Amino acid sequence: MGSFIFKRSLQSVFSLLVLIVLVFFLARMTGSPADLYLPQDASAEIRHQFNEQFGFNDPLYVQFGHFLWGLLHFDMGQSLQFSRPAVDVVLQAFPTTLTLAAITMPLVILVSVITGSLAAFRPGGVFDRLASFISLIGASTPNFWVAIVGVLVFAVTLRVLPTSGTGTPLHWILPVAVLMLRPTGVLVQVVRTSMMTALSSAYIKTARAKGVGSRAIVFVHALRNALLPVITVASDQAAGIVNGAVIVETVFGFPGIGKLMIDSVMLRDFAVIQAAVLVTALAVFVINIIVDITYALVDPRIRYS
Amino acid sequence: MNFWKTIAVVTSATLIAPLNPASAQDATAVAIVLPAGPDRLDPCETPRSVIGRIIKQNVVETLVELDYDKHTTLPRLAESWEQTAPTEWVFKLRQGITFHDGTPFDAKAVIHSLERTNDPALTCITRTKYLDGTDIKATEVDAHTVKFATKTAVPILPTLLAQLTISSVKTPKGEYTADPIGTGPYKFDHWTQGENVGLVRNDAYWGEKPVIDKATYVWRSESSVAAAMVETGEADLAFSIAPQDATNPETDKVYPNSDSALFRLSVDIPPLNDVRVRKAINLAIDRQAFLGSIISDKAELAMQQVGPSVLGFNANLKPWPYDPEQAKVLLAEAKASGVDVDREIRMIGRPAMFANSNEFVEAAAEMLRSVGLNIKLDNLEMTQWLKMANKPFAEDRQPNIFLTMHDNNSGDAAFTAFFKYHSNGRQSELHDADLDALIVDAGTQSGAKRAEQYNEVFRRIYEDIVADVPLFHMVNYMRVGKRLDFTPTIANAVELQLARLKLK
Amino acid sequence: MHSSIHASGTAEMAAPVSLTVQPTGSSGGFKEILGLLWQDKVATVSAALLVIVLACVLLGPWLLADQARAVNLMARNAPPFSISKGWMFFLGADALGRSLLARIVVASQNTIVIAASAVLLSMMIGGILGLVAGYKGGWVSALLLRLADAIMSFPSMLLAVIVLFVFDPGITNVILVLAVSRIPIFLRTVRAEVLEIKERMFVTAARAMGARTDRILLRHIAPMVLPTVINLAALEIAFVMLVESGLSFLGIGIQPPEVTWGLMVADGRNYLGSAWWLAFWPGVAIMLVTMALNLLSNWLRVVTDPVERWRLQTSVGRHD
Amino acid sequence: MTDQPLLEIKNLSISFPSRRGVVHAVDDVSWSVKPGETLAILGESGSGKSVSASAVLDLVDAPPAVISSGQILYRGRDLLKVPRDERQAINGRKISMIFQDPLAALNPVYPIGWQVAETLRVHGVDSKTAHARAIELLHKVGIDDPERRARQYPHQFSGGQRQRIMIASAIALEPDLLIADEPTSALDVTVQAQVLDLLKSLQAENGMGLVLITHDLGVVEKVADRVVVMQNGRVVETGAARAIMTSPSHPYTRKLLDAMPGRHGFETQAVASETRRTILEVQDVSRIYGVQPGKAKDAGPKAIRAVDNANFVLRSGETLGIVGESGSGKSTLARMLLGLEPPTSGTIRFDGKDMNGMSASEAFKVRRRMQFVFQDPTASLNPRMTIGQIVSEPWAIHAGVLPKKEWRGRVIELLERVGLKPDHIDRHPHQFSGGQRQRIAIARALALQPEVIVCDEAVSALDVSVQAQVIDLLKTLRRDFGLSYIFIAHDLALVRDFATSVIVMYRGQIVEQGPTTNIYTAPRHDYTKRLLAASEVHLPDAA
Repeated sequence: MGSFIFKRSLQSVFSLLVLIVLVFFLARMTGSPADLYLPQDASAEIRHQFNEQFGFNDPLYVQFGHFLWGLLHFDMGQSLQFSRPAVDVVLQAFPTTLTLAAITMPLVILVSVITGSLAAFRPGGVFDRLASFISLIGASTPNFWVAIVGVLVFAVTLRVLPTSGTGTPLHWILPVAVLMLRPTGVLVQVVRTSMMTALSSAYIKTARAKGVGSRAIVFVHALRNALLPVITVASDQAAGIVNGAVIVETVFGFPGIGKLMIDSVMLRDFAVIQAAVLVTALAVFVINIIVDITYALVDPRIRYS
Repeated sequence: MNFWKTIAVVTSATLIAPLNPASAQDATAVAIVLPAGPDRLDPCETPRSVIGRIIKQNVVETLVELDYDKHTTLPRLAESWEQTAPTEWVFKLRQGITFHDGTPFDAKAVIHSLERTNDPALTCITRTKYLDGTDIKATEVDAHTVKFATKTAVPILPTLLAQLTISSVKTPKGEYTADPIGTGPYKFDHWTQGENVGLVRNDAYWGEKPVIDKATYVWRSESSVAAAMVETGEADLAFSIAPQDATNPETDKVYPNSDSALFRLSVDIPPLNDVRVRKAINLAIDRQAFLGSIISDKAELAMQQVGPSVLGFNANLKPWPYDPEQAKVLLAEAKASGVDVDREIRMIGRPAMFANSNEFVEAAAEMLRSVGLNIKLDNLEMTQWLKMANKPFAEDRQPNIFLTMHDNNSGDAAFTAFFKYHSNGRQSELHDADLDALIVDAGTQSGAKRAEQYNEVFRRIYEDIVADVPLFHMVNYMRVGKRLDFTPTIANAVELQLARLKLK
Repeated sequence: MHSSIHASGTAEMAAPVSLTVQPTGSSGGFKEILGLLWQDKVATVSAALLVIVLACVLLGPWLLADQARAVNLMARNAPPFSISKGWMFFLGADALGRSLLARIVVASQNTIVIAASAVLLSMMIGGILGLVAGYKGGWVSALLLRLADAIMSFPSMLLAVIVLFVFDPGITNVILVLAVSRIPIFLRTVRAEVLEIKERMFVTAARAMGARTDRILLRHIAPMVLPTVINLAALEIAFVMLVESGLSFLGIGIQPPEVTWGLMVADGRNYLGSAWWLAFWPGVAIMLVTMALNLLSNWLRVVTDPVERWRLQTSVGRHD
Repeated sequence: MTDQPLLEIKNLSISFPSRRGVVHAVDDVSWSVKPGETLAILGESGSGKSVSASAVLDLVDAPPAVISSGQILYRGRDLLKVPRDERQAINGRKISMIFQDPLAALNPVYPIGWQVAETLRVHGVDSKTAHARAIELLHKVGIDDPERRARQYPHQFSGGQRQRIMIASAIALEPDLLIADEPTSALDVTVQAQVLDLLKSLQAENGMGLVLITHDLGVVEKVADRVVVMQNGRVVETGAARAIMTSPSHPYTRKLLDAMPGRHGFETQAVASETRRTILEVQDVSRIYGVQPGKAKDAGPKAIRAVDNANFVLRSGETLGIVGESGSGKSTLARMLLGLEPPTSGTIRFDGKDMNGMSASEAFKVRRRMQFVFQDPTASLNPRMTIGQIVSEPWAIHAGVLPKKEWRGRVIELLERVGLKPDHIDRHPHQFSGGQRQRIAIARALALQPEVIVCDEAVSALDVSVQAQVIDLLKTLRRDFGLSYIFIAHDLALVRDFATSVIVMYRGQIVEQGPTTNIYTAPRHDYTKRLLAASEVHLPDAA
């Protein structure tokens, strides 16, 4: 297992390098930040000074060299907007998004496993049809729309939840619910299909011949076998949760990395973009390793060497 | 709201006993919702509204304060001032004031603040926008008297100094601070990145003791959410909400925000080089129809790029009538004399320039099409938009109708006229030698003469040259919670003096 | 009328049964497919809806472009279900008083073209790369997978924002960036399927006959992977429409005067408190298309599989 | 007590409404079993032999299945009228069941000890006791080192061991009745015997009733007291095992007995064939996994020698039987002959030319002369292609053999040649039975008019009566086209009346080879003897 993690890490270093190069050059192609940070009537001299100060007058390859050199020293550069080390800015925002994801994903898995399993138990039944219908709606509704409607309904009209912001656990209900929407919609379908395959396996017959009750058949015998594809899709959804976070954080005023990234692109804060992409990519990499380990835990036939 | 009420009733049946999540606020504490959060809380950046709205005149104060109504300046940290020579001003400072950190407010603090702001290591906006080019230096006359010297005569020096905030000598030079230390009625308490900023009352304040003892600033980019926060009592004041969210006349108050929207025309490029075409465009846009629909009915029709609160505003200009027939006539005339009026003209907007700006440009483009112009609409992202706004202009650009919004909250037309209309102005399409001379001359004048000269500048641009399509002087809606007694003014475009908030 | 058959050895008796029931026994055929479609009411409704949408895509802008553009500030935010302003305003009007119905019809073109081309593009590229990665293995597969990892760990929303800042947010660029960000999904899915299918006996059989790699990939493996890919594509189309909408929400993405359903929802969200219909109808359009595509792709999965189709066909025979 | 049946099925009918009409899987079936008795239910695939037994344990999904009439009496009580939870309490405790494929029937993700103990736990035994008892049971069924192995997972066991584990789980609560559904069909012949012995000894120990569902007359002959023969959902004959095996009364039973392989004497037609041309020559061929081709010497002691130093020749018109159990290396050998994998060392010569040293185009040409038929006809035919496309694929690959416009006609000829109808050409493989599918595969193999056909377990997956038909077809083709076969099987009986010479493989090595008669009448190697003993059937020749 140790050597497997080492191998995976090496592979990921390659992916991260590709990503960094990509982000570095793509970001710089979006244009110079000088005009955004200086008043529109700033003099040419001031603009030159600004570019000189942040190294934007250097040729790209020199900038890239500086960047790589800094990276070797764990220095991702200064944030233009916050005038602080970019890593600090990112690491301050990251926990919020991480918490958001850490609450959302287990709930998504719980809800979709239960719903999907029950739907698979009686395929074509009322519950199955209803679950399919609702999950498809969940997977096809714009989440910002749901977010704003959620605020209008639960905060303004019903006054049961706060509109936005962080603070109490109540503040997390709406954002988490909105963030759950799409992953749950997708995952319910996956669980259902996968469970149907598992439930038609021969070992289910064996369990029934032994006298095992139907609840144990579904949740003990079939579920664990059905989990592999579920884990795969769930990990993809987890990796993609930043996309949803961008919107949820924007609507609910959450100080997370999703909103920070988008704001940084808008403000051409290259150092923060780079640091944020790197941190999220690392998180995705960790998720992938956890997933690989989970595979082995769930299915004893999978062994890594 | 009926639709959501129906849904709400259905959903509420499934919910347990409702609880009231609105944080029980201290009676004298307020929460304020801004449209965007600050990136740094440096005193030298207060002209940027994201920063100024929080700390300007609350935490850090200026020597001079602007009076927008009377187009004049009022003393704040300075008791008085006089111009001792064309390039020299002497300011007497108020005595007995200390900063929040206990250091005294004196000439040294003023000099320190000015030097810090002018430090090229920082790109303080107070320097880059206001002080740049004046080469301003301060010297200590005595502990409470400062002498300012400039390279050339700057008749509006007090107006410029209204932008310079004074902070403690302990504020480090050469680097930005996130811990502003001023003399104001409120002390900076905390800033949680991305989340909120807190201020607390400074009980040692030199002036009148304000009612509010604590203020928390949060930010929400979604107008509907910001409005909802005040409605539910989670916040007391939403700085700026969209017109469609300002549905409650009791709480939603309008104030001019010193922004003026306008279409700049590329006057050198055919067919826009023909004055008849430019006039036709002005005639074809039904400005009045926008008011009360997608633009607030409190916005005012604009005839120039500065608003009435700015010295130099010409009150005598008459708005263009909406007359599409006349526009068609003018276009036909132009066509008859060989102008290629059918050439494609780009109309350029920028998303979210102001509330509903996307809808505005779409509708405006339609109006121009209906008089027969060939309009292609493009909405550009900020950087691309800036590239088109600023010189150097692309060699081969198409004729364009370029939506800009100009924000002059300094109270003086100088910050508009040169930049927008002088041949050397960075965003100027014009190169009219007479106009250039007039603008330069106006800048050296002061008082009534200055206003008169600028009036002439704007008249020429509007009536003679028809350089652009002035649209509206914009307004913002502020939602003020029921607890508060407050009426916003144009000053709130860049600041919100907590001391002026009163409780009902 | 039930034909009573004695214990079929599911396989042993199968042939004679199909002989009596479906004497022609020919596969394919447009009429036959239509017949199968008619059998499944859900699929029929889905297909009908998609045909309507397709008609809107093809004809909408041609028929209704003017109505969709005509600004009428007097009819601003006119509520739905009223025909006092004519049928065009049955779904209400938007903030500029334009008919929502007309706009939804016209916007279908951009919406569907963007979603379909982005998904088609990522499906083709991801599919081919997945075939290669799965069948070849080795360093080619490793390289492709690492590149896919790189793209996957780059939040697609951010990638889109950056790219659309570099290039202008025209339809082509939106399509390209969405396609690129979804390639890894197809690559991985196809690769995983290929890994399994290439071990099947009929592939071994083809190899033993001396078939070249291209023949094995295209004739034997690709058709087996296709149903999974189509199902995935149906879900992806929804995803792409939503991302595109999300981009509009952030103020990037497609810009007016171009219009998509996603943009309409994003713009309409400003009026959720006062005029819910602005964001509601285009949202419904997205939802309906997504559902129809999913249901139809499930049905398609069944009919493209000869085993499953035969089951359906024999039941047609019962009505003869 | 012995006269009182333990379980009695009376006039049971079960049907499945399907889209193509109601299928009567079980039609008015009756049988019974007494304590201590072994009842065999004999039938081929689709005869409904499993369905009635599954109904006893409530394993038939109803709906969709409809149990339209009849009774299932367990100790006089009709199980069909017992509520579901009570039946659950009977399952595993009073009546238990084991299945054909133990790998699929064991849950892959739980340790086997846990699975054996589960039977006990669901019937109220606390988990600690259950675990201890599970280890005893595993020991009892012959699993070595049960404490350690109880923590292992099904994939870590061999086929025979898995079936033992299944049995341990089934007998955990000493049930009255054990239903075994094809318990040995997936196992090697030598292992089959061991598992049957285990079942018999357990039965002797606690006197349980045993219902054995099988298609294998050999199994019936070895263990059954009484036999029920089923065909197409109906019982065609019932009686004492010996009586039915010796004097079957129903024609179907007779047909089954007659179709048993190895009952028609030896293939002698081509024994003396030293003069015939040598087509294929295998010389010192080894296949070692984990070692580069040509570097056999690098193989360490741990390297897996799938095929170890094989030598033999195939002459024209000959049929070479290669017999061995799973893991013997016979399939690897076949793959090397077909060029699907290279030998690690040694040479394979086709018509005198080294296949390994050939250029790609030469190798391509050789493929034309050597075709194949694989074990599982369902898997080896692409389910998405029509029969026409499948049979003509060799011509598509080997361009220039036959012009495209003649394909269809030639396919029809081939189909008729293998006993199929011309209008089958546009169908898909799933519309055919197993035997028909294998005929399609044979037609495809014939398309290029090859000299050699490699049949890898080509009839193992088929019912006995169908096996016989397919072998008859192969014989006819051998005669008509002068084909040579390499016929790989796991059962000696199968090649007895078909092969001209036989190779016996064991753990990668050829342990014995020679003319068929010699192998059967005078086996020299112990393993050959064991194989022969396992497949022995003590019956008078029916023909």
